[in-house]
Amino acid sequence: MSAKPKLAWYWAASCGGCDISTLAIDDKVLQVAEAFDIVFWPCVMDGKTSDVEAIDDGGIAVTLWNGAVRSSEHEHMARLLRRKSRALVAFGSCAHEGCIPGLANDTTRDAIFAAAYLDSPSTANPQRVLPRTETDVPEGRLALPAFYDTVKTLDQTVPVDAYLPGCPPEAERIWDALQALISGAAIPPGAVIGAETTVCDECKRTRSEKKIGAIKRTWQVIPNPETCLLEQGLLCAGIATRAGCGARCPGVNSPCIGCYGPNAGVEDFGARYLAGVASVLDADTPEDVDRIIKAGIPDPVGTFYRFSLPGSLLRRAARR
Amino acid sequence: MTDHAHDHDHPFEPKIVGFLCNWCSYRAADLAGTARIKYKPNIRVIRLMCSGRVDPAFVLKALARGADGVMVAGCHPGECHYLVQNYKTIRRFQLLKHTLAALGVEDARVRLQWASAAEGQLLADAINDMVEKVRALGPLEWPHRWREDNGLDRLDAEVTLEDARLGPPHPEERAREVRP
Amino acid sequence: MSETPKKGNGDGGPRVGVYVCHCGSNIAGTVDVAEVARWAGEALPGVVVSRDYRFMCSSLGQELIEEDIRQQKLDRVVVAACSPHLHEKTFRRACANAGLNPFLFQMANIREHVSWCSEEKGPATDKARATLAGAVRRVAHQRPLEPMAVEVNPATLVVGGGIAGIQAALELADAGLPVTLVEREPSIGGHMAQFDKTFPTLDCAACILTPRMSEVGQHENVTLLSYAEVEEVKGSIGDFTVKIRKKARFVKEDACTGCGVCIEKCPQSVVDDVYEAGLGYRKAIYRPFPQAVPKYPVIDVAACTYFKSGKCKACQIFCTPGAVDFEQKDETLQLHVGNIILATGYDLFDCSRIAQYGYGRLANVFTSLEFERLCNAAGPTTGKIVLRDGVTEPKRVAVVHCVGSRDTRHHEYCSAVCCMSALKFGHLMLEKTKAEVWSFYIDMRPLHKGYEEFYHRLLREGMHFVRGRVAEVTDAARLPGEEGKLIVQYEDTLLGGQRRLPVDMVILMGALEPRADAKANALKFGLSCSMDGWLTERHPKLDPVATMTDGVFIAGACQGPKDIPDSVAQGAAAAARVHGMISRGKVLIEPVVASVDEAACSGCRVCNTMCPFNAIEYLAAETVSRINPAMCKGCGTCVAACPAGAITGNHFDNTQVFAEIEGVLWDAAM
Amino acid sequence: MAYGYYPGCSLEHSAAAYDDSARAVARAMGIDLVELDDWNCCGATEYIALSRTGAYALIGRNLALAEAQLAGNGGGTKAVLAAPCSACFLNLSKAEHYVETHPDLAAEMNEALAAGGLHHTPGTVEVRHLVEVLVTDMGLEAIRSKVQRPLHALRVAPYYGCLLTRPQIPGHTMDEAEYPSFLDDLLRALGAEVVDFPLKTHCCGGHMTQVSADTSNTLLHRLLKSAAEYRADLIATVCPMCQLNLDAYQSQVNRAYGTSFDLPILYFTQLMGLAFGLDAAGLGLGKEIVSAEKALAKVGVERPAPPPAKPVVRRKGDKSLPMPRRRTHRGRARTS
Repeated sequence: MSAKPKLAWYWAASCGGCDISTLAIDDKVLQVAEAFDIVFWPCVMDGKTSDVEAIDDGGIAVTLWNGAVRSSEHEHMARLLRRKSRALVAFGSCAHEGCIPGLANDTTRDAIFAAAYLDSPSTANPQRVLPRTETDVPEGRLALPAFYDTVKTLDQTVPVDAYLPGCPPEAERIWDALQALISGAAIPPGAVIGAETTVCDECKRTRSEKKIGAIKRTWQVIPNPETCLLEQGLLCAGIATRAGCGARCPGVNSPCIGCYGPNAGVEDFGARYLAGVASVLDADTPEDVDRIIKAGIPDPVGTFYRFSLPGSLLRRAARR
Repeated sequence: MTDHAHDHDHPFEPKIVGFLCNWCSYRAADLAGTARIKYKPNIRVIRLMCSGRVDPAFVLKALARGADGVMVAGCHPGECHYLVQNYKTIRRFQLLKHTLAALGVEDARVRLQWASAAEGQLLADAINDMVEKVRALGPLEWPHRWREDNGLDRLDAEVTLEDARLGPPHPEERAREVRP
Repeated sequence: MSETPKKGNGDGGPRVGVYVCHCGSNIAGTVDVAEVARWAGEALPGVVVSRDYRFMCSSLGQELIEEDIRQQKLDRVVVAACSPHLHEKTFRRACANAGLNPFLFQMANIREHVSWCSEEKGPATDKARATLAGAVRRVAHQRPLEPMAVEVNPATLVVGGGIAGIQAALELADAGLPVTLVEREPSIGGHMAQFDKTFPTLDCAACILTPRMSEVGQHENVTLLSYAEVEEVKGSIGDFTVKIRKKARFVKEDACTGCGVCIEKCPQSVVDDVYEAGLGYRKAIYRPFPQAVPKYPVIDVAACTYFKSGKCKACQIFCTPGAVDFEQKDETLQLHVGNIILATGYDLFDCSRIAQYGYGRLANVFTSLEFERLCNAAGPTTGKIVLRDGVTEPKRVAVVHCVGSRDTRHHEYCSAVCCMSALKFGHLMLEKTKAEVWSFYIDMRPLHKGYEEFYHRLLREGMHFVRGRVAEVTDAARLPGEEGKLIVQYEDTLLGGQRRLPVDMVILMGALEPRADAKANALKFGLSCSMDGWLTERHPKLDPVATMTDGVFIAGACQGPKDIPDSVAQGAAAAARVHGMISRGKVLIEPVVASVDEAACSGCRVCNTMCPFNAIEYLAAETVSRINPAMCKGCGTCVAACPAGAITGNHFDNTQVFAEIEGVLWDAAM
Repeated sequence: MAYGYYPGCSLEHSAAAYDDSARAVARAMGIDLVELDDWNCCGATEYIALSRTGAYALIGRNLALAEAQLAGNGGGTKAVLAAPCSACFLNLSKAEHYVETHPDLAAEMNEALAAGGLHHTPGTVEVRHLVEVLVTDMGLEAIRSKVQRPLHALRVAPYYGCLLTRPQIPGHTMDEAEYPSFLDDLLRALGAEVVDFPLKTHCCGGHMTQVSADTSNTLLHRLLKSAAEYRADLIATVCPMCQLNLDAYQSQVNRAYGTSFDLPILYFTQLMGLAFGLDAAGLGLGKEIVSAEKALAKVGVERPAPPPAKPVVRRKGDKSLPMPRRRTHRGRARTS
């Protein structure tokens, strides 16, 4: 056994983009292998939960966790890896705020199962079989993890030491973090790797006083590349989103969608974003405001909480 | 005591958080008191300088913390002590309502109420009206809506109905690990 | 986020003192104060002292706090008592006395918001607990703040040259302070200049007003800008910048001697809607009235033949000093003042809006203002009280009270002066004519010194009084004796029954209503209007001339219907308030203002349109927005707007409000 | 523009002229009047005082039918129902307002309606008077644009009657309760010379003609006298009851007072029709008792529109004081 500090990766409810983004650090990944003894990385190498269980508590220096917590398996692994790791990092938007998988909190498990196993046109399921936690078969009893009704963020499940926001985190930021780890620098508790201002700070577009008479969908306009997208009536989340990405989307004429989450010290991303947008609507009566909303914001939850529904104050929609 | 068990000894009493502006609505509430106008004790008032200070996050926080309803009150449009700030309140409130509706929060639970410093009675009536409407809707108990306990058992119950061969449900703690 | 610090036993957490007031039985009668205090001591974080006391606002109560601050080393204080609007200052002072920054104090309103509006003790006590819990959680996050001192410019702007404005201007000028008086019309004097006599003493309005007017005109410390309007107001108390548009008179003030030849020679005469209340005529070049101050005439472009046809120029030809100048343009002046007094007065209700009274249709229905002109010796009839034909003397006159006042379809309020004017009219009528005078009133309200006596005098002088509203004034004769008369159809509520009275003349005592442009004006000066449109004072009883905007005061009828003595008193009062500021030299500004954390600000400019007081400026170079604390009024609208969470509102920041939310919901389902 | 149409009993017989002219004018204005199917009497002026339940059931039945047949006809969600008769208009709109504000009354009404298998949801019907529809919804401009034979030279006394504007029920668009002027404006739009009729909202006696001739004669005499004093050629009405009383009992008044009034009483819709150049017969003209022939001879007599008023030139020694001028805005006029 080498004396190198142990590093673990885990992949819960997420798309795999985080792992790909990690590989985007290119050959630097070798330096990581240099510095660490990688004990667990489901996406890259085979490994068993029992191997993790075998490690002493606190035996892992750092675990980089990507993905939201949406099943009893995820929760179990979160607790396990928390116990084993000296530092647990919420890696990427899913672990940080719930991200796209977290939009499931806008509906319910029953609805999701119905869509996936019963109602979808491509499904033939005459016995209406649904996933269940236990099934007896001649060979014995089969078990599946329980599928939760509500997606949780990592820190709603176990204590988290640091966050690496973004969907996915930019390779540069990932490298910043890994470097810090390699250099053995202690991560300040609760640290978020990213800037302490919002995307506008990195955005090159010229901005002036805002007064929005109508909100347009992206397909309705070809935006002027020089001026602020929000001022052109496009919902750009840059005003509320933590900087760190280099304003990539606005840079290519596409509004920011907020994957880096809220700025430092902000508790609810959606609230800040919608407050900012609402404040500059050019309407003074409920009727006029509604007119703008109806025309431009058909899906407020998907708009303001696209990456942060589980991490928001309300966490999910009511079960209808 | 928590709110999710209501019997005739503990009938449901809505908890409403009221964000009142310092100049009109808070004074209206003062006036209601001075005039000994009685109204339902279910509102808990938080004073802000202007309804324009009401950050949508305040409303969400209150709901997330177990409030059954939230009232935002300010000067009548055009009579804002800060001239025009309550127009901004209107804009934010409408967009917030739109979002809350999408999240399934009933309309009557969040209310924007204008009340001038002279309208103690009007504010008292508005509070009574809101308390009754929220009472009719029942407790919101938002915090319980993301607890796992509601859901898991229901899932297994449904499946049991479908297939008698099912064993007893697993408590989530004992759920087996699955190899990656 | 906003977790409240642990119990303050030397572990560095806050040490909170809680004081629950009985307010005699006002609170204790409905709230179990002892229990609330006990509970707070046990259950609420950081509370090291928790007491209940009979009257916290008493000097003993305050000493209690001061002592605990010293003895118990309290660094936070919460008083659960009445509304902060009553005693927040009191307790802040107490804290300051004991060396605790006043902004580390918080008040829980358990009287107006709990005991007085609740019926049962149980729920009231619960509500008091929640309110107190909110305050205690909140206070832990409050931070010490220091008020900001601002120099006060000794110059003052008075807007409106009616009697209230004149009084205010003279008070300050006599105190040796520079005053600029701005008047919209060509002359100062206002409504009072249109009156004949003043009630109840009946001294002639002109005789007492014109000396004050010329005093203003000549005073070394008064700059009089007549025929001018305020266009824009910037800045805040101590240092306002005001833009004023001086409308073109087309008469050079430095050259004009005020001889009046131009007026004589002007061939064009038009109805004078302002000074003569539409009852008399004036020339196209005119001076509202002989004693006008300033004496220079103005040319009414709309009426002037030269401006319409390019011909005439009579006034210029006959003006020996060559003062008439058709080329004159409006000029804009900029002015720096420390304080502003608004005395913009009232409008008379448009009586034609109550169509069944026939004003505008029936020739001999007059408004109160028209009648003032009618009996004014300087008026269109040289004081002869006659019908619209200009010759016939009325034999019977009806005075209708409350036209537009005390009428929910128009103004619910009482116009306060009409009863007395009506009595005055009655007296003048009886004195100058042989006419019978009938007053139709709802309630007779002569409610100042010497007023009731005046009413009795009119009773003796034989004025008839009918208690009841007039249904209609019509010319449709029905009974013998009504032919060719105006018939007043009314209900006599004392005799009980419908009656008809044929008269020759009807006087409508129109309501006093806010200026047509009151709301726009209010916005210009950063004031608010009440529901019915009058400018709102800071406190209806205890601060009647100050407004919510520091450095802007109101006097006279712009604040509500008022008679002359009250207007004068308010003018003087406003001046005294201003004088106080000036002699102090500096004013302290509440430090409850917003500020931008420029590191967190990305310069998105969402906040830039949030501030009606222009306190937020965008620094293009630094690409950040900045807030000028002197101009910030602390509403917090920009704080709620900032999508980056970069703006903080002193004393109402998110941490504090979140903590209070958690507090008031301490018992909620979690 | 479609409206539900509730003609009411009188328009079927005594006031057929009103019905004819109303339909003709509506057609000309592009209004589609859809008669309410199976409507019944509104209870007129007395019934409500005799039996509350009865009266509300009677009116409620019409409201229920309107709700069922006309929902959304005005573009909104409500059913819009136009009534040409002031009594019908008042009963319908008053009832709708009261059941909306008094749930107990609504319950009482619906209990009665249930017997007929009907139900009315308060607040679902909007009741308008025909004159409101024309003045408020269509607008004076639209009316003016249809005029082909201006009624110049015709002096008309506009008679509103007592039921049309009072009480002012929320939703009514009449400008003033006590001394309205919208009918004046309408008639002026037709080119007529409108006299300032002081008794425009006084009572015509209503059913007093059936109960006490003295009373009704007194009331009618007042109206006719005043109109005559103002040298009106005719009186324009908006209500079949007013028309009937003033027209049919004019001779009776003349006998009782020894007067010789000869004032034709026409419906405002008939005058509109004439001004629009519609055929007189189609407007029910000639059905009136006091013949309008003489007065109407003036119609279409071309006469140049009155020249714009010249600025008042005052003769030497003219002492008279100017009349108050129309205010440009509330409050006193400005010098600049």
